[in-house]
Amino acid sequence: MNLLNLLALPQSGAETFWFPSQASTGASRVDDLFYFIFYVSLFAFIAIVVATIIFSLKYSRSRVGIEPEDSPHHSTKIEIVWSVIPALFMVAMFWYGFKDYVDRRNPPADSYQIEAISQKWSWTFNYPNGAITTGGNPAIDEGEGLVVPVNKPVVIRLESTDVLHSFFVPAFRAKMDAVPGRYNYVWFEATEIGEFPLYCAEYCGSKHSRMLATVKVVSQEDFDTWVVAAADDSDLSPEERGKKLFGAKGCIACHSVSGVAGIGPALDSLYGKEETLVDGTKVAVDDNYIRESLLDPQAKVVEGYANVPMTSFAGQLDDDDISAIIAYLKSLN
Amino acid sequence: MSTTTNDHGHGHDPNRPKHLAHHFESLGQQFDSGKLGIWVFLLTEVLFFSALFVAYTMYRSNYPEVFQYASQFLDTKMGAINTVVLLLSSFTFAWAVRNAMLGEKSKLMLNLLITLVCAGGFMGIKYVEYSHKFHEGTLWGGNESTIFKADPADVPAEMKEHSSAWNNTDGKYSVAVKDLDPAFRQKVGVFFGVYFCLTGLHGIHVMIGMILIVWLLLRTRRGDFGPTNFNAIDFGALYWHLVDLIWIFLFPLLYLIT
Amino acid sequence: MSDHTHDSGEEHIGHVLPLSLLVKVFGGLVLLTGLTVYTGTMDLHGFDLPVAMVIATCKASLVCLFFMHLKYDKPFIGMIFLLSVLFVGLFLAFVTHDAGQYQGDIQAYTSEHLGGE
Amino acid sequence: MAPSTNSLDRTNYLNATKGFRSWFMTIDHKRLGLMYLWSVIGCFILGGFFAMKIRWTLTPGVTDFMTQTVEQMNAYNNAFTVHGAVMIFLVIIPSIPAALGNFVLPIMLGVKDVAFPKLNRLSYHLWLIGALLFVATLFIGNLDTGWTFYPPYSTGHTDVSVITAVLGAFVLGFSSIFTGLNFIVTIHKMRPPGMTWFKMPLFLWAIYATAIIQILATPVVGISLLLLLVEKTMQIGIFTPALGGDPVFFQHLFWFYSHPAVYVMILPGMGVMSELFATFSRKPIFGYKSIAMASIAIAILSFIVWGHHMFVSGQSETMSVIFSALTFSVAVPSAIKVFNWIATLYKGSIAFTTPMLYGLSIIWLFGIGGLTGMFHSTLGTSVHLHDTYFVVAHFHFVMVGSALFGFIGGIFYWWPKMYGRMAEGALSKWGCLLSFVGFNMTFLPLFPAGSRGMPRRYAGYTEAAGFDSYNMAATVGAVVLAVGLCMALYSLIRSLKHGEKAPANPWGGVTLEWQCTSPPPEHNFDIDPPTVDDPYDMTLVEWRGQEEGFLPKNPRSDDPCIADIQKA
Repeated sequence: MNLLNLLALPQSGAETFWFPSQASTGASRVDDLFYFIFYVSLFAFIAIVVATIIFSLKYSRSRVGIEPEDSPHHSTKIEIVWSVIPALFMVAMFWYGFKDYVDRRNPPADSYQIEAISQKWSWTFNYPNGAITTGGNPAIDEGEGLVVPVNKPVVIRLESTDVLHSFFVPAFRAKMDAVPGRYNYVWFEATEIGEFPLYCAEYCGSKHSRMLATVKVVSQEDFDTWVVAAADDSDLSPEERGKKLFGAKGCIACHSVSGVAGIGPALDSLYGKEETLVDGTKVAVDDNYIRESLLDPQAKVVEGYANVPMTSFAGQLDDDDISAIIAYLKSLN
Repeated sequence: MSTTTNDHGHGHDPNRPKHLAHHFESLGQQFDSGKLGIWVFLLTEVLFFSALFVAYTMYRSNYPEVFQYASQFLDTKMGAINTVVLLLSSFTFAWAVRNAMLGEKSKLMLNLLITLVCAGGFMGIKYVEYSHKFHEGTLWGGNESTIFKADPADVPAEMKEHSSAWNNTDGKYSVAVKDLDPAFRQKVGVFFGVYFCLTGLHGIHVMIGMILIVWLLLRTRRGDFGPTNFNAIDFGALYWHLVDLIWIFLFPLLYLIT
Repeated sequence: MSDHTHDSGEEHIGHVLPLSLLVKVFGGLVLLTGLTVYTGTMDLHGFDLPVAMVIATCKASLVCLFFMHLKYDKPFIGMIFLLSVLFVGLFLAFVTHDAGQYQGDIQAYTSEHLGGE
Repeated sequence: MAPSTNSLDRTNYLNATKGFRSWFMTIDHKRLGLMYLWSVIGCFILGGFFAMKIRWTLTPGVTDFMTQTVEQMNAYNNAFTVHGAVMIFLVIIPSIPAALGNFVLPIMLGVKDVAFPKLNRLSYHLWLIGALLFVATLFIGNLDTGWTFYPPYSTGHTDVSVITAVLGAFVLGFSSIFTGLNFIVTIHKMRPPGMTWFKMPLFLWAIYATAIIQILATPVVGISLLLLLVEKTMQIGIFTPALGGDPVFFQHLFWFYSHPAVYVMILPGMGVMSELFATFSRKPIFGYKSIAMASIAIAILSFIVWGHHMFVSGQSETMSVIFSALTFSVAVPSAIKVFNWIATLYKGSIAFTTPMLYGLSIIWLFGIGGLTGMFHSTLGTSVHLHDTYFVVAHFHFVMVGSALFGFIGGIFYWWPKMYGRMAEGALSKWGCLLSFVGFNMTFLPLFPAGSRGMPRRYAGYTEAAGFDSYNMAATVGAVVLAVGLCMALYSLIRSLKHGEKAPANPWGGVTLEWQCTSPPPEHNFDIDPPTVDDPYDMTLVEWRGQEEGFLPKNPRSDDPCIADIQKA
């Protein structure tokens, strides 16, 4: 951190005193706007500092004596000047900020869409072809992270299974909250191949600071190969396939596997347990119960969840899929 | 807020009215200050309720059919009776202010008593309405045992689209929550959430008002109020009218959605 | 209050409203309540809410002007009250407009995640 | 005994009555002001303790990211929540209006007390209850929602300590409302003859503007918190999405109060600034009317900018654009004030007393705080900077560098009036200097940290993230800042015994509070009513030496004290 770099403008998208490297098409626009405001502010600030220092030295009581000479108490002309000039700069700031914002709220039509499901305290990314990835920060887990192609607009559809989270990639200057109960969208077009940190920027509980992930930008060819391979689950064990389906089919949106009930009951350490139903009867959680709950969710609703009916997965999951999910739930014990 | 003998000017005057607070110059200043104070307080009350009105407007504008449907579970007759009861209490309180200004102590007592009785009546009717809803289970979303019941005639055709299983039991259609279209049902829960918050908060204000009236009654009996000293009655009445005012809006907004 | 003319603020202490006026206002309020119940039972083709609100505002104005004697108070007091209504209106307009705009994102989510349909 | 305008040896409001009850149940605005002052200082120490805990956790090398336990993270989350909630609800919001405002406002108006003294006492008692609820929160659970209490985290995902905290904030809200109500009525109805609106000291304008916000905005947060409470305890689903509610709606309600609340914090600080700059430049404030009008403009405009807290929350595009534009509108009057203060220095006679040193610090700190605000009102940059340390640094420059420094400057300015003793000296000046340096060391590095992507409310950062050097600098700065603040506090406490006796008007102010003796008598003035003149015509008083301070050039003949001095 060299303080002399404070004033330096970015050189071809590289890291500067103020910013990480510019890795998306939006980044340079944000930075340009930032530097515009920065230089205007710096000028104003220096003017303030210089004026206070000069006045303090020149008109200190030890120098001018206790009674100052008479001077004007107001001047409409000068007051208008120093109201209007800042206002003009602000109009400019607003205008460019507004244009940039509108562009970044509206993804191009040909964008590649990825679903990002956030939960305490991790991300799951669903690709259109069924590929699923998670996390990606080496300090936290071994997930593959969010993999995106370079030079291609990517729109992320954000949802949350529990509390507010926020999708924040500093290198892309992109941020949007993931709000439970609705979708939010954020888009970017990566311009640089590499790995960039992805943070949760909205406080979400104990391990908020560990809700880290990585965005991996790869070339379009690499991406195409990767995404096909990632969706291919033929070599996976049933548990691993179940885990993938659990994310891909959106189960994780309501059912956490971390012991904390979300919209639906938590499903870890559930297999083999006994649950109380809305009508007071008890049922053992076994293969049949899980199968039934997937195909006809309203048949046996657990006490406390009458109000949040689950969608039936009949027709969406075949027998192999259901077995895989059962295997996965077993493995959570 | 005091009885007084005479008033001729400021602090060091031995003729200073004994209930003129030490920091005021005159009874007029004291009254004006109190008046401005109570109005500023009423303004904060308006903003206090505003958030709920905003919630109401926001949900109603986005889910008009839910509000239309859910409003049918409110008893218009009781709402209307309560409106009149509250209006009557406002009238007697306004009359009480007149009594206080004219120094009519016994009429003042009587009017305050009627106001108190009306307030009690309002809360009584509210209690009947509430207990009915708790009994029927028309409650906010968090309550799972909710079963909506309605007279067959009251169930609009479009409602049938939102639920599959209307049962005719005890001469009423009833539908268990789990059979309502879930998205729709959630919002019905929100309507009742807003309903209970709005009327509940209003009810709390009525109860505070009742305590206030009892206090005013006690002070009246003690002979505190007279032609130059009726500030407490006047300000209490202003508060009471505001409570009435809020109900004037709540009634059509909640009960009369067609 | 006639024998307290020395006090400059005295003329403000107490504007006594005639009883007949109070009765008339109360009568008007009850009538308007009846009217709003009556219009409430009719189908006014989308004008139900505006009509109900106009009637409620009339009732509120009666209460404010006479019961709360705003009509006889300094205009400043009325201004305070209007100011609060103005702020509520602003608040309401901003929030409702915003919620209306993003409602699509909520409904898209709900229809995909909540079973039933 | 030589005649003096210092009344420590006579009956004054401090020694008129004695005992716990005479203070706790007092309706004297001066005593209430002092009780607020010390209570606020106590809460500041509590909040400061948690600030140090935050800095300590984040200091590189103290906690290893890889081995940090959930308990440690929870403790950190609790620390930043309590720090924020205590500093905002219990320190900055009541600091200037309730503590200094209560003490100064009636005297500035030349009256004996505020309009509703008993309500004033109720405000203080409510404040105490609110404070106790907050303190109780510390023992009930691990409050970790952040001071914003966002649902659904606060309603469904954390423990019951939210309930006491929310109740505390609710009660404190009413304390704040009643204080505002009292000040509005006092200013409207009790100004002495001759004090027209435009002859009112600017501090009163600022307090008046603050009171407008307090009464209009605080009820909204009151009801929002109440709704949060019923939602948490009874599952009424207005905000919780699982029950059909809308969490973004809560943010609207919350910021409808909490953004104006920012101006509840800064406007009174600006009022203090205006007094300091006029008095210590011995010159009428430059552009009196535009400063006064700017206060009111800020108060009104502050209500229509709240959405800039929600640019990335899912607020609609249209509303974000509208809010961005409106936000800039509030920047203009703030800028006007800064320019006016600087212009006041021009051709003045500037005395570098402790309060003025705070005043000059604020010019720079508020300059930075205000200018960095523009990065947040500009949509394009705001999205990137949202919820990073850039925001944290920005609002600390405004809340601490301007509001809190204004509070401390105000304490030093009115201290002679409060206790009849001067707290002026090398110690207090070094305290100010160290605070200024320490503050900048703490928060300046956080600007680039934030713009480089350092998210806030994180209990730790990986080394690879590259934020360690910023955190190290901030921690060192925080220690310097703490030392500076302790020196300031020590110089105040020390002066109670050892400070020189203060004359009625040690600084040369011409607002009415400098006409009564120091400390004032029970009912504020020996003469009645006091003379009202232009509040910034400095030629009305002249310097009479260290002991007598400034005295009126044309004293009133019925002022016993001054007459005695002039005879002597």
